Amino acid sequence: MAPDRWIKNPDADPSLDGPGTSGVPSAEHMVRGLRQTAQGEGLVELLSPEGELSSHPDYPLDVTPDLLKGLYRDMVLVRRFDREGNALQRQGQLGIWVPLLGQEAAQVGAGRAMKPQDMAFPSYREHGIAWCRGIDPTELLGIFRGTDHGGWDPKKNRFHNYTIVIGNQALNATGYAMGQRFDGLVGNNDPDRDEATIVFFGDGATSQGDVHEGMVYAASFDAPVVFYCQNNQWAISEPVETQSRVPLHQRAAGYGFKGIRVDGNDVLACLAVTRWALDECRSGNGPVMIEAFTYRMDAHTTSDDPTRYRLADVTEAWKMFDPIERVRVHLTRSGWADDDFFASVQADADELAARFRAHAVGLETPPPTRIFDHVYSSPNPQLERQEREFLDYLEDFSDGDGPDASSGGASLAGTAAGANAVGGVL
Amino acid sequence: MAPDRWIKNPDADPSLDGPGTSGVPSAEHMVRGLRQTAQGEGLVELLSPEGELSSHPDYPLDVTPDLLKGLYRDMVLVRRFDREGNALQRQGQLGIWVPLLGQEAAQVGAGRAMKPQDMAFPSYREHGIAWCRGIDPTELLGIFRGTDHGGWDPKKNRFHNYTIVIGNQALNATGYAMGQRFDGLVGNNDPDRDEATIVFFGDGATSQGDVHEGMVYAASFDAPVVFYCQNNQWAISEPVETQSRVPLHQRAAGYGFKGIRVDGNDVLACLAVTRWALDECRSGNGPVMIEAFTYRMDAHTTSDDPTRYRLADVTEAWKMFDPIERVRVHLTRSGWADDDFFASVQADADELAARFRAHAVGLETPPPTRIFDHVYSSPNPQLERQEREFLDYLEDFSDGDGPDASSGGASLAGTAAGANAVGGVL
Amino acid sequence: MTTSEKASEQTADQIRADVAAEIAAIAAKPITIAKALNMALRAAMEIDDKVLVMGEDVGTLGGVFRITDGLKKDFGEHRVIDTPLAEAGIVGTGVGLALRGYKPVCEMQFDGFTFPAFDQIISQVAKMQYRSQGAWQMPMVIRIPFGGGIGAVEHHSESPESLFCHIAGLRVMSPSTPADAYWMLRHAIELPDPVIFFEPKRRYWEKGVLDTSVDPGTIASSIVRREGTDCTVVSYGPSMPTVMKAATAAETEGRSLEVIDLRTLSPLDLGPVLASVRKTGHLVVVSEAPRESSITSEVAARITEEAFYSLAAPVLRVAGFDTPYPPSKLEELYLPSLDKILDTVDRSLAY
Amino acid sequence: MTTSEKASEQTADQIRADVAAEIAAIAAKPITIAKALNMALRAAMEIDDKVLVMGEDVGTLGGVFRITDGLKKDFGEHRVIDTPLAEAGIVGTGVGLALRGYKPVCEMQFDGFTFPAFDQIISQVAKMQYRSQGAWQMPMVIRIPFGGGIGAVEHHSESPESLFCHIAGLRVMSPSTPADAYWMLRHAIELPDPVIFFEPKRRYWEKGVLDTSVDPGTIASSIVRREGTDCTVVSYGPSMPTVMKAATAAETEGRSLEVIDLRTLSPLDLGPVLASVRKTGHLVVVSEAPRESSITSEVAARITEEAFYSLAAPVLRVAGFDTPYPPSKLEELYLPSLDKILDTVDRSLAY
Ligand SMILES: Cc1ncc(C[n+]2csc(CCOP(=O)(O)OP(=O)(O)O)c2C)c(N)n1
Ligand SMILES: Cc1ncc(C[n+]2csc(CCOP(=O)(O)OP(=O)(O)O)c2C)c(N)n1
Ligand SMILES: [Mg+2]
Ligand SMILES: [Mg+2]
Repeated sequence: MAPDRWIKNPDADPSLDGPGTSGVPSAEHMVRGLRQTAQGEGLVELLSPEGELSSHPDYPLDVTPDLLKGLYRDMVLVRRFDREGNALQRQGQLGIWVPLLGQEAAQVGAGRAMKPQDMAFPSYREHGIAWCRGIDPTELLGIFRGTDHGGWDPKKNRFHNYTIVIGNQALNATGYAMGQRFDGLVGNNDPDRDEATIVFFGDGATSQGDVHEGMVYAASFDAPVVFYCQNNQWAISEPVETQSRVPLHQRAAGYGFKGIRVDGNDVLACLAVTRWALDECRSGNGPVMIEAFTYRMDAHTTSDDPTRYRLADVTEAWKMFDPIERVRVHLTRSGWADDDFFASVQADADELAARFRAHAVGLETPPPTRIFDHVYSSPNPQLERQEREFLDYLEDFSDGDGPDASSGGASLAGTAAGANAVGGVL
Repeated sequence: MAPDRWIKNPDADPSLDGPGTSGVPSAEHMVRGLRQTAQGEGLVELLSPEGELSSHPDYPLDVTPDLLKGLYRDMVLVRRFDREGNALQRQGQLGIWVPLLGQEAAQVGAGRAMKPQDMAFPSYREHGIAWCRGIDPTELLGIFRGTDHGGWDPKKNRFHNYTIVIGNQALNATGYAMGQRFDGLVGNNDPDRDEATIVFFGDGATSQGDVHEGMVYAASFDAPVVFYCQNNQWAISEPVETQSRVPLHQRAAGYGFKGIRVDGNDVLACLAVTRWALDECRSGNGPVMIEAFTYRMDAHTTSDDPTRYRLADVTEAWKMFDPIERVRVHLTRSGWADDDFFASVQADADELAARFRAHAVGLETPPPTRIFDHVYSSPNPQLERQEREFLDYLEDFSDGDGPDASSGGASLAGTAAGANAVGGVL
Repeated sequence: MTTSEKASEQTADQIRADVAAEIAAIAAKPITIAKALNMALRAAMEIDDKVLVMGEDVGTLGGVFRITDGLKKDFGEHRVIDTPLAEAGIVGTGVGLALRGYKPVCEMQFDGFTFPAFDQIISQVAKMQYRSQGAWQMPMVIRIPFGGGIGAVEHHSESPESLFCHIAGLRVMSPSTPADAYWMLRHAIELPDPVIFFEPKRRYWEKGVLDTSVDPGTIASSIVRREGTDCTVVSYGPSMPTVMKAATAAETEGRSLEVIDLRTLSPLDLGPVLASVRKTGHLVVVSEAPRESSITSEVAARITEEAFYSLAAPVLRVAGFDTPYPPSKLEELYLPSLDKILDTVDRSLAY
Repeated sequence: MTTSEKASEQTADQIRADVAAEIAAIAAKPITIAKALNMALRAAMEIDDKVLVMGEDVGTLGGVFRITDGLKKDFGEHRVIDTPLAEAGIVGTGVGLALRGYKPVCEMQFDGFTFPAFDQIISQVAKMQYRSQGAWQMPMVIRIPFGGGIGAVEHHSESPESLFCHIAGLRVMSPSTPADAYWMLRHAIELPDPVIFFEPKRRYWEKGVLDTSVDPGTIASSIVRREGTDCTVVSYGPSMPTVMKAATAAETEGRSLEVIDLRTLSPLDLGPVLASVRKTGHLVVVSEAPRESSITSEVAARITEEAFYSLAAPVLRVAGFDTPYPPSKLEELYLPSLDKILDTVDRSLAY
């Protein structure tokens, strides 16, 4: 007889397994999924959804008014430009936007835990980490407007390019962290110089071989890397239980390092746990895995339609756990912040949004030569020839109307809507 | 401060980390590696190295004289033809042989735990599983003589082709097991009809993304598959600690299923645990992972030279845990077997070896048309044309000496030795 | 044949008839490629309950392009499987299911996300029949929405078909019309060989009429789409409509182009191309894929070898540049266009 | 330049001088390709302590082909790294190390085991410079022992170079002599671009003399290995010795072959091939790799396009069949051979 603990869904309704399953998951299905991942060892929490502050013996944090006000401001501004990104896409100014709504605490907490010398490897939703690393939000826009595959200097701010192929960055980050160790910048008891790396990925990504191999390598080489999984419960339309029977942070133990589950909507807990984890790494005790338990409040991307696969009432229920609201409540109730503070944050946010919008609208299409730039570090005859021939070809048309660059000709008009609708699927 | 438990090598000699590390691991290095993987939760053991029988509450086994004698015969015969494979390679009759020496119990135990309706996915060292599945050992020879990529009917005996790309078969087996479940042949409380799958891989393979994804999928789809890892401590020259800080069976918990570590040199324990695991799977409680803790007593393959990377005295030490000897001791001491029995097994073994050798020597090179067979299920003009032209070309030479088929011409003679030396690297 | 086998035979016939009726009913009005693919999957699943659909988001969501829309609802979650997010897993478990007697139709969500599965495709999918000397078959389809022109971010607009054409043991196909999408996918699912099925995602919403009088034996062969005398233009998949428009435009300039749709990219069926080139003496090959070591190189090399004396000009190519796919605002410059094609035809005729 | 920088500059110069002396000392006696590669790694590691070697069994064992023999002993386990058994991991962590300023030289144990790393190679290695508009460079070498003829089991004899030639952003190289092995690997390690370095494993034990007067600017360019007038034969890597022997044999039959070694397979340097074909009017391309959508297709297509009027015959190919690599007892039939090459040259000249 098998102990129950590794039986999936002991109380599963067998009818759910049959071919008659309805295409839309039932409310119970959803709730079961949530419960399953939510249960298990408790979340680390420092600021409750009701705004109550507590402390945790393992993850101490000196919570000052300035700290909390700073985090509040970060979250409000990040949310503000995130919402602007959505709006810009709706208005046709961006091809796609990847919203982070609901994940502000998970990102700002982790982002503010980093030291300048630390390195971050984001996936594609980490606008809040970008913000904390000092990337100007406008620098994120090129990718989403289709003028760029990058847009910021990944070295200067130690914030790597967005990685779209799910899981790839887990290995790249591990390699980078191995380099930090090979450079002798780990374990010197010098927290201002010793380094660590943090890599961001989603619940869905945990299934990819690359994330596994990242953990294997990190363990094998004692790499100072924090595997930061934002479990937002969904990989596009798939609930996290498609990826795992058990809470994701439990994976870490299988590799012989520590896994922690934190309330991803609690910015203080995210900050404290991530800071602890980064410090562990920089002092030579890495790697560490963190599962930030949160919820994707918006669509996967602006191309996605979540009404097809999840119930609005579950999303509604998650509003009670809003990451910003609990901070606002605490700031207000404790008297740490007054109306002026909130008003000025709001003003900053609106100003940022306006600047963000203006930049997006003004972003220009790069010249045709950009197609050929930086394929290699130096020119080569084969590509130079293709470029020259292409520019000559464009030149030939420069007197007239220009070439018909449309690969679909006139009839494409009819499908433009369709093409737009998917233009952004990520 | 991090609890020690996830710190690797807390007592590591830091000098081992420096660039001055000698190319050959020290005895302490080896022993530390062994200790590290050997410790942790105890091995399941039913027959001690000294031949003492015991029982285990979770893995009951009715140990009859016939059972033990049968297992003994299996192991002796398997070892005998394995040794013959080595000899044949040394004599130039095979391009390579992959020895299983030391892993007879891990394989015979698992192989004999299978029911006829179960399916096995081997890697490339599972000659003992092949034996238990009723594959004639001679059918294994084509691969190693270079006359075939397969050699047996994988459907008839439910023993899949050898898989050489490390880890691939973990996913293929999981898919097969998903099919067993989709076929409704799992969880009917009918042990004679309900099915399970078992997949074999090594300690090194656990690092591959495919093995991870196999476990993710198996957990997600409740696939009736046993992940059977023969931890023989080595992946060619790399000790298991390169792959993991902690015992490998602990991985399973991270996916939410059971992982068991068994003494891989104890055929009874391997049989009992594997039978239990397969039964769990067939009754719907899969997957299960088993780590059979054993030792690769011979080289990785006949092309390998283990003196370059491991100390003979460690291998010597492992002889005390020989999987066959402890059975012989128990059979003798208990009076379950007499000299006649041992002599007849030896005679069978020698006869098998002779037949094995004769078959190897007699294996002929297939006709040139074989190059073109079964690329697709039906002929296609492109390939037919290549074949026709090639046969015409061969035909042109048929009057004279035949074409100079040597791709290297005369000078290859000088490198033949070199080529042979690597001919078999796996 | 036992009675029960006969009975299920009859049921199968019945199902086939139903499916045929369904098709006939809608054959009159034009449908999109997306709809045609959806119908093909549905029909295949109705006829053969060993056919499975698997991939990321193919179930409840119906796929990010909605190609599998409604299938989970009707066939259940064991036949329309939302898999964990791991492409090697999709293909690798697909292999196992195929060994078990299923016919998995795996979806890769985008061209650029196929590569995690590349090892399974090369090492297992392509070689299983060869390795086992036919003891195993590999009746598997891997659907890949491919190509650019949809204004997407990186990795979502690639044309990796040439990589698969280089791998023996795989069949590689790409339809360019709704009718072909339907019948070629049906055919691909029925084949005992693995098929990499490249779907022209940019054309998912282009419409056409389903032809019901199709010969399954030739549905995946190269086909002359338009007859002409001056120059042959060969293409496939997403570039086909552009090529057809170029041919129309050329006509107004007094040039008669013969257009051929390859449909199957590997193993190639170059018979119609050879016949055409023997007539026109000129050949232009059009594809979005980068040029180097590609399907367009192969067509050029083979046709030159086999029709050397017929060619009045070298085979010219309109292809992607040997660069990564550029940011989408530049993609219309990168892709084969009507003018690029006409320009290249001119260059060929000027020889 | 600070004093400490100057000091380390001087030390670097000193090291460079030492390395040069080392080479000069052994330049007289012939060494094997294997030894040349080992020396190149050693020299690169001595000169630049950012150079790392990583892969399966490359450390204590020195690699299954002993190419990294002795390096771990001399440079330590942080510079010669035995990695866990996972190729995506080798390349993926290599990418991260490259971002960190290291120059990883990754070893894939065999050609057939490269594919688990294919996704990282295509999606990260090849595209990092393009994606970041040069903010990152990708100074990485991936060494792959490739090709058949060693009597090995499946997956150990493949020639997948064409797949990499199709991927923009990668440089693909293959040496055919000990001198090239040495200098091309040195060059590859110094390049800021990623290089897929295909080593002709069947030729590891062939010997030659290290040429010390090498121009780094052209070391990876195509080179005429033998001058001739009747027919040009182009090849690379493991087939080169066969081609050279064919040329010698052809001479006794009164045929003068011009032999060109490509050395870099992507981006192609076809200048010398064009010049040669303009002279001979005949071209045969030789490679073990399967024919379809391959490097040989590309050479044929490009040369035909650029030298159409010079060609007296179509470009012909001696290549692997479009099948998986056969069991090793059949491999000598599969591989390009002296007679296949001569036969094909005859066919070309008969046009
Ligand atoms: C290798 C790969 N496969 C598929 C995709 C398409 N895709 C983009 S995002 C996504 C879901 C990711 O889910 P998760 O990891 O939970 O991250 P989240 O989007 O929720 O932040 C998928 C399937 C991809 N980008 N890369
Ligand atoms: C993907 C892949 N990489 C590398 C190899 C080369 N190789 C063959 S066996 C082996 C070691 C395997 O070790 P382990 O998994 O422990 O199995 P064992 O050989 O010890 O039974 C390696 C690296 C391979 N076959 N496949
Ligand atoms: Mg998610
Ligand atoms: Mg092992």
